Amino acid sequence: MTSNVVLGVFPDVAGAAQGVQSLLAASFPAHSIDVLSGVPYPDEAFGLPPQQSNLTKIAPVAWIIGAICGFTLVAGSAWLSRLPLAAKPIVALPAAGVITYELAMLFGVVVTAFFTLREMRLPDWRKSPYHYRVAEGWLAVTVQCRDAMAATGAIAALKSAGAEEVTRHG
Amino acid sequence: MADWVSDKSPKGQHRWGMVVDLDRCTGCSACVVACHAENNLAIAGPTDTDEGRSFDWIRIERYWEGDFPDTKAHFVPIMCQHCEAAPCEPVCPVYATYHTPEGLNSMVYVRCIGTRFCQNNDPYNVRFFNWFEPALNFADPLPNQLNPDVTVRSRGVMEKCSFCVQRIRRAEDDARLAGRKLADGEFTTACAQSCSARALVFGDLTDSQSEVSRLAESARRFRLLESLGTNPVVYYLKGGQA
Amino acid sequence: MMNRREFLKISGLAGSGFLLGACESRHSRLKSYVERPAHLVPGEPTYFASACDLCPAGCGVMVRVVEGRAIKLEGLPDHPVNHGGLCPLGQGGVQHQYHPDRFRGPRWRANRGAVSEETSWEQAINKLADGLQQAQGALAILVGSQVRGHRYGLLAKLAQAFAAPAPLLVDHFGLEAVRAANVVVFGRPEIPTYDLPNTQLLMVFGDDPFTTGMAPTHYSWGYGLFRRGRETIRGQLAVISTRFGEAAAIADLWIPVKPGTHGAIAQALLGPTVTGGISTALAAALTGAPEERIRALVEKFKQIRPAIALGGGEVLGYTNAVATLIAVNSLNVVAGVLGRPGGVLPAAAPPLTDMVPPPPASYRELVALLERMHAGKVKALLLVGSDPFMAFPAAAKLEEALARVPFIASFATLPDDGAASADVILPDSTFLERWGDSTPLIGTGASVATLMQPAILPFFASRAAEDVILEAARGAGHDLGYANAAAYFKQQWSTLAPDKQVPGHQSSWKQVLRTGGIFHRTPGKLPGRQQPSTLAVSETPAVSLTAPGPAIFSGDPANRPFHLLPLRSLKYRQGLAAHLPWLQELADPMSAAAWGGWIEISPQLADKLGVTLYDEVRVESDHGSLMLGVVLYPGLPENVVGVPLAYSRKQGTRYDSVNTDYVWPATQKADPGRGADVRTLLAPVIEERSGGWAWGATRVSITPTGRKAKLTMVSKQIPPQESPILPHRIKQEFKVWPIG
Amino acid sequence: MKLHPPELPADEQINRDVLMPLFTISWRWWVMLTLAALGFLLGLAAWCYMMSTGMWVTGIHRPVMWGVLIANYVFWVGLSNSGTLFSAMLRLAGATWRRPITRAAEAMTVFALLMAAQFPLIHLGRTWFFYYMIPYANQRGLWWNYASPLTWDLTAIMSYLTGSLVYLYLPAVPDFAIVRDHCRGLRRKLYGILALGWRGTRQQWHSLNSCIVILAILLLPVAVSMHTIVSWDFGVSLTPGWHTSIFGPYFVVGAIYSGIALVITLLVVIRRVCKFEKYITPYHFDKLAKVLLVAALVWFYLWFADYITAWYGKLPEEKVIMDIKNAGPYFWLQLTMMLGNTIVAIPLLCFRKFRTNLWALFALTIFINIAMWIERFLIVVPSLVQKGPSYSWSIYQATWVEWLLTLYPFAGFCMFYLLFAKLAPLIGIWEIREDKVAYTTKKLGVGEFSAIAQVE
Repeated sequence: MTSNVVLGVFPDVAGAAQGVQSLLAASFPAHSIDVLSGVPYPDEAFGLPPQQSNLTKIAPVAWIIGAICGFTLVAGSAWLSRLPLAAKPIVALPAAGVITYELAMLFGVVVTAFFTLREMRLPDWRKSPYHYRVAEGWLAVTVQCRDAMAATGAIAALKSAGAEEVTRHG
Repeated sequence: MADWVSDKSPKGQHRWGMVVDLDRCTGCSACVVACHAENNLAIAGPTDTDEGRSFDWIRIERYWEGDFPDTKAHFVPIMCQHCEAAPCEPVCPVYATYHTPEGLNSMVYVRCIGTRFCQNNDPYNVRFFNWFEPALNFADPLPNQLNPDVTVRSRGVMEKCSFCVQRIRRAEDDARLAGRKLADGEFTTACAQSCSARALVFGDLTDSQSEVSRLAESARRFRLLESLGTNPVVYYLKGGQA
Repeated sequence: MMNRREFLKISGLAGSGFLLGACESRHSRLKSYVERPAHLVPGEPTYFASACDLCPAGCGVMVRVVEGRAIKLEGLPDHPVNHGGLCPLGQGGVQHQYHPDRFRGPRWRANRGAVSEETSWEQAINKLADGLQQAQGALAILVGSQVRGHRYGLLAKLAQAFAAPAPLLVDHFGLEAVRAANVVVFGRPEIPTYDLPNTQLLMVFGDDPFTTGMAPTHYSWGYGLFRRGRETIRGQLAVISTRFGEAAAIADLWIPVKPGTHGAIAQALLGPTVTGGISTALAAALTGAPEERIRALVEKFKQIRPAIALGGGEVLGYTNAVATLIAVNSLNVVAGVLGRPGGVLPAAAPPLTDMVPPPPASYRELVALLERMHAGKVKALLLVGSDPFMAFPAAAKLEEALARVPFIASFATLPDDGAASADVILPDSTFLERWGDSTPLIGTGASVATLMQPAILPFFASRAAEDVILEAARGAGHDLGYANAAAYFKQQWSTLAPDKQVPGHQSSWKQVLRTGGIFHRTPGKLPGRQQPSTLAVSETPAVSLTAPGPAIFSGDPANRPFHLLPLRSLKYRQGLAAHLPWLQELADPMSAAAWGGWIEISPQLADKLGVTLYDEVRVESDHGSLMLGVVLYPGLPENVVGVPLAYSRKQGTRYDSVNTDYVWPATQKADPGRGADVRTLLAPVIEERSGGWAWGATRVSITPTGRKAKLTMVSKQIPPQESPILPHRIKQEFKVWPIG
Repeated sequence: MKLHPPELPADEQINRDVLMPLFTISWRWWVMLTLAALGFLLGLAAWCYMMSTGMWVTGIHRPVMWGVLIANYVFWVGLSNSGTLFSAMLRLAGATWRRPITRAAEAMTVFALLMAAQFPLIHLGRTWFFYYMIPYANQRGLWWNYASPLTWDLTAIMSYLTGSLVYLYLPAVPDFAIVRDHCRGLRRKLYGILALGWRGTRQQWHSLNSCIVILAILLLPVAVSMHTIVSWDFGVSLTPGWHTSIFGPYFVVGAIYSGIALVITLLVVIRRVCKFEKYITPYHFDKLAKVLLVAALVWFYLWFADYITAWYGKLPEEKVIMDIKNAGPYFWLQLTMMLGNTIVAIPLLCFRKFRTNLWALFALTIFINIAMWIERFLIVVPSLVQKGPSYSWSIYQATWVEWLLTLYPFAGFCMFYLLFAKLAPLIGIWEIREDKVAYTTKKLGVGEFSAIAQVE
């Protein structure tokens, strides 16, 4: 993925949007274009189709799995090693409910965090295209090119859109 | 409902209980010392006793009423009430205290990690924490007196009246080996045994013919803090002309 | 070839031989497992029937022995004294046995100033023999109250052999007055059998028979049956006392009286028509008690039969003790219960002739002995049994008298003040390690002799006093005729020849060993001696009773405004129990205090003095002063303060010394000791008719020191006007009060 | 005076300002760290001493089995409760003024909880067997008892601690990337690891934002449940004074109250020490203090509801406990608590002048937290002092060991916070920058007003 990536740095969001637009005009497909920024911008700001995230579906599933695990842990283990306590049944539903609830929440949090990292493709230890000025509020537009030819086109497009600096990776 | 969600604890062959006849108790405290001797209770020493760190699995609580010359006082021997709905049991995170099928509120010293939650939730203050290493205070050769049937507890665990479970087990085993039923009065707890006035009677509540069952039916009976619903198996018989 | 079994035997023997060498200093003999006695099963307890020797009550005990160690004492079931129960002191017997401060072996010292050092038994016995030989007739023997049965008999024989006066039995229980009054009213000095289980009204003068009296187990047993032993009848208890104590707490009616005026209530019960009797109004005036309560008791006494009047406890401490007890005893005569069920029955003589309980020496006799000591007429003094110091006020200057005696030998098992002043200490074995016997102090409705047998081997290098005395007497040229203690006791008990045997009671030595003694339950047909079947009445009280009169107190009421009431707490039992840590740590059932002494002050007086729980006060009498911690006590009148008796010794064990440098190992907390005993305050006043010590006749003054006292309170509740008990809602459930 | 959100400087300036504390260490920081570490080590030493000697070195005894240590536990769980809870609430409510506050609050949660979680262990009789509580297959034949509130505590703390750590860390990843881009050498490597290779792609931002919302939704109830469960340690018992159903909400509100007070205390200090005057302004303190006021009012409402129930019912068991608080040995503590929590706090917080006076707020919030600690103490101890039959009643006095162990979480918290201040930016950089992107000016009539564009 890292070969033939062209990166253009823009000092502001308008410039970056310009860069994206000129890449689109140069018929680079939208999915090959990405914007690196220091703050989250709405995808519409660059005229790109919105990103997708499955987290809202994953979290409830994780929650339910956690609840099942929690209840199994509590009720199952109590059932397997039955120790009578005065005035408390072997499987005391209110008490089991508390643990079930906490473990469901724990699963929800941990699984969501895990899949967030998966979606963000983090951790990422490769030398992916990046520009230090992104940390200073600049924006970087990257485009994945099929070949060197396309890359040259991308450089031209970005430069024409007013990029301060354009580099090619890989 | 199915028994896995029922809050009735399983019933064993016996259900041990005790009757304390307040009309017989003279406050002589023999039971207190007998319990120390039988159950290896440690001596705390003057300072720690004053600081509330002594051990009295059974103690004679004395309650004043009225001013001189209308003074009155009550003696109430208080030991673990072995409640059927013991509030101390469910709060232990490690099952160090649980209910045996024979109705004993049993304490497992090796499991105990010393959260002391059980004592906080114990309305009778009959659980005792080992604040220090109790064995150390048995100066040599006092340890020779220790009852080999009873664990010497270690620092950091709770302990409490066991209804002399070691005696119960021995009697049950003897009866089983001899192939007979355990008879009423065949054995008793150390406190009941020492009681000259027979104010303490221990026995099997499932046996309707036992002395303890008969006394527990008495019109004079009451149980400590009955309104809490802890359902103790220690029945008190009122004093006076009731 | 050696087979496996032989090898094990040999290696076992070799091993035990090695151990023998290593442990010789502590154990005189170590048996290898090959020789294990048949009754010793590892892990299985063996029970030995025996008798408790810690107080004179004479309870039968079962010693629970596991692998050669005595681990528990239980009451002997069906023993006529304790009927299977056992008091806290008896329960503490195992701690007495394994007390950390027990003498490890005999000790002696070259001169009085020196600290005693260990010695061998040979040397110690030689010392004793020398002392006896030099003293000859100038020998005095002081024995503790629990030295009874044939032990006393042997000491009497020893005195006889040396032509010395008979051993003086030091009593801590005020027995002299009781005996003197019994002679007057019942014609016999012994304490009769009070048939509590069958009586309907029990009047206790002086408050303590069930917990601290002469035989608490016996009277507690009787009390249980008295209250709830009968289907329809519940016996009623009235208590007449100055301090609201254990008996008052369980009584139906309590009549509080001024110190030493108990007799006036007895007089009121006799009624104004009887000579010596008085009206309730006068009794109320004399005693300061509410008249309606006296009247209520008079009514009851008129209506209820059988009724028993029983005197003791604090009554014994006043200068009018005998007169008061005569008045109390007379109530039984008036009630017509002598010799009747539910009344007062004669005490049966023991089945063995020479086991008759020895008469206790009166305090006057003891003082006479002290004077002889001062005069240098006592050359040797033997101290056997419990500590004689406990029976003397500090003002008697016992130590100074002892300093004039050239040779003192103590048979103390544990350090006490007597042992501290002795030249030779010949530690006696405990009652669990030796032979012995005892008879009850009180009438029990049976003829009783209880045999003590060695349930365990001597734990330290102690020896039975009998063995030592026999050997020393031989060394001093007087063979008493017995090889050793075992032979002595066996021979004594063999006097139960077939013709003297109790009918239907086939007593053989083995049977006695198994049952613990001879308990014969039909008094009246007893072997050995003539026994009256009824009690004689020599002074007819219904006709002429001399009024007890007021008690005399030592100390000017102007600057000593308070009566000091020494309490015979069940924790200390007049010093007999003070060395046992269980008993020290036991909460006194009334004051809830533990460990050492305290002073009970009524809340009203405390308010006036400006003190409260834990405050220190200085208590002063004409004879000494003492610092004590305040316990608020709602059961005392304003002008009486209570202090427990005999909770400390000058040179006792780590648990009961005045000062100790003991550090409790578990928490490293220093234990300063129990503090000086209340005996330092008491006046050496004598009760004239019995010659007993009137230990309650001291007046004191009290000044707050402004400091906090070292007080051990098991319950810290300050008694308020209305104490919030177990949460109030069940308070009413404790007791339904029939009267006022 | 009208309060406005602060005008933010250029991005590069923000970076420089916020990162400044990370790259400079003053001697004051060293002094503070040394003191905190000293207190922390003293507490650790006291703990070790107690473990090796026995619990008798504390003042607890029968029947007061729990004392200052459990009061500390409840107090610190309370403090930890509100950081994440508060941040999650504000995020979900879309309150933009939260932006400079959340990081400090979330960090507070993590470190307070870290210290609080030690107290159940500290106060065990046999701490070395604490793992008996954990359910894992073992050969001891020993299992946990899920019915015990202490087991609930264990799971609740575990969930909340895990959740809070995630909730602190994930939003900080972009900031770590910024730090990474501002340094070199070893430090760059370290922050490179912390930043996980963050680049700020569109997918990363999108997932991060979704994740934060989901976490906020999940953690809000966890926070509430955690402190409720702590309250059930008391509430489910039969002990008079504890046995009340109001304890759940009462504890949660108390936790929010003391937690926000601590957030304010911390922000006053951070603002001053880190020179964040441009970013955290009276505008924020005003908002925080308003929340504090609401918490104070709700706390008082619940306290009063509990009080009047017991007072009116006059159950003897409860009355004796109420009596020692109202007149007995705990009167002065009770009075201090009421002063700090309501009598002084509520009227003062009604005034904007007061709310925007940072040092006055600082003093008040510290007072509030002292009062809240006393409140925890008054919940735990008086109920035990007079529990059950009055024969055993006995007053409780803490010993030096317990006071050192009270110092321990304070010192530990300060120490961890000081270290954290050098590790991560205490203000979420990207979050305040996001603010800048969203803010616009809108004209209405002749006036100009700041408005927020709906970009989220």
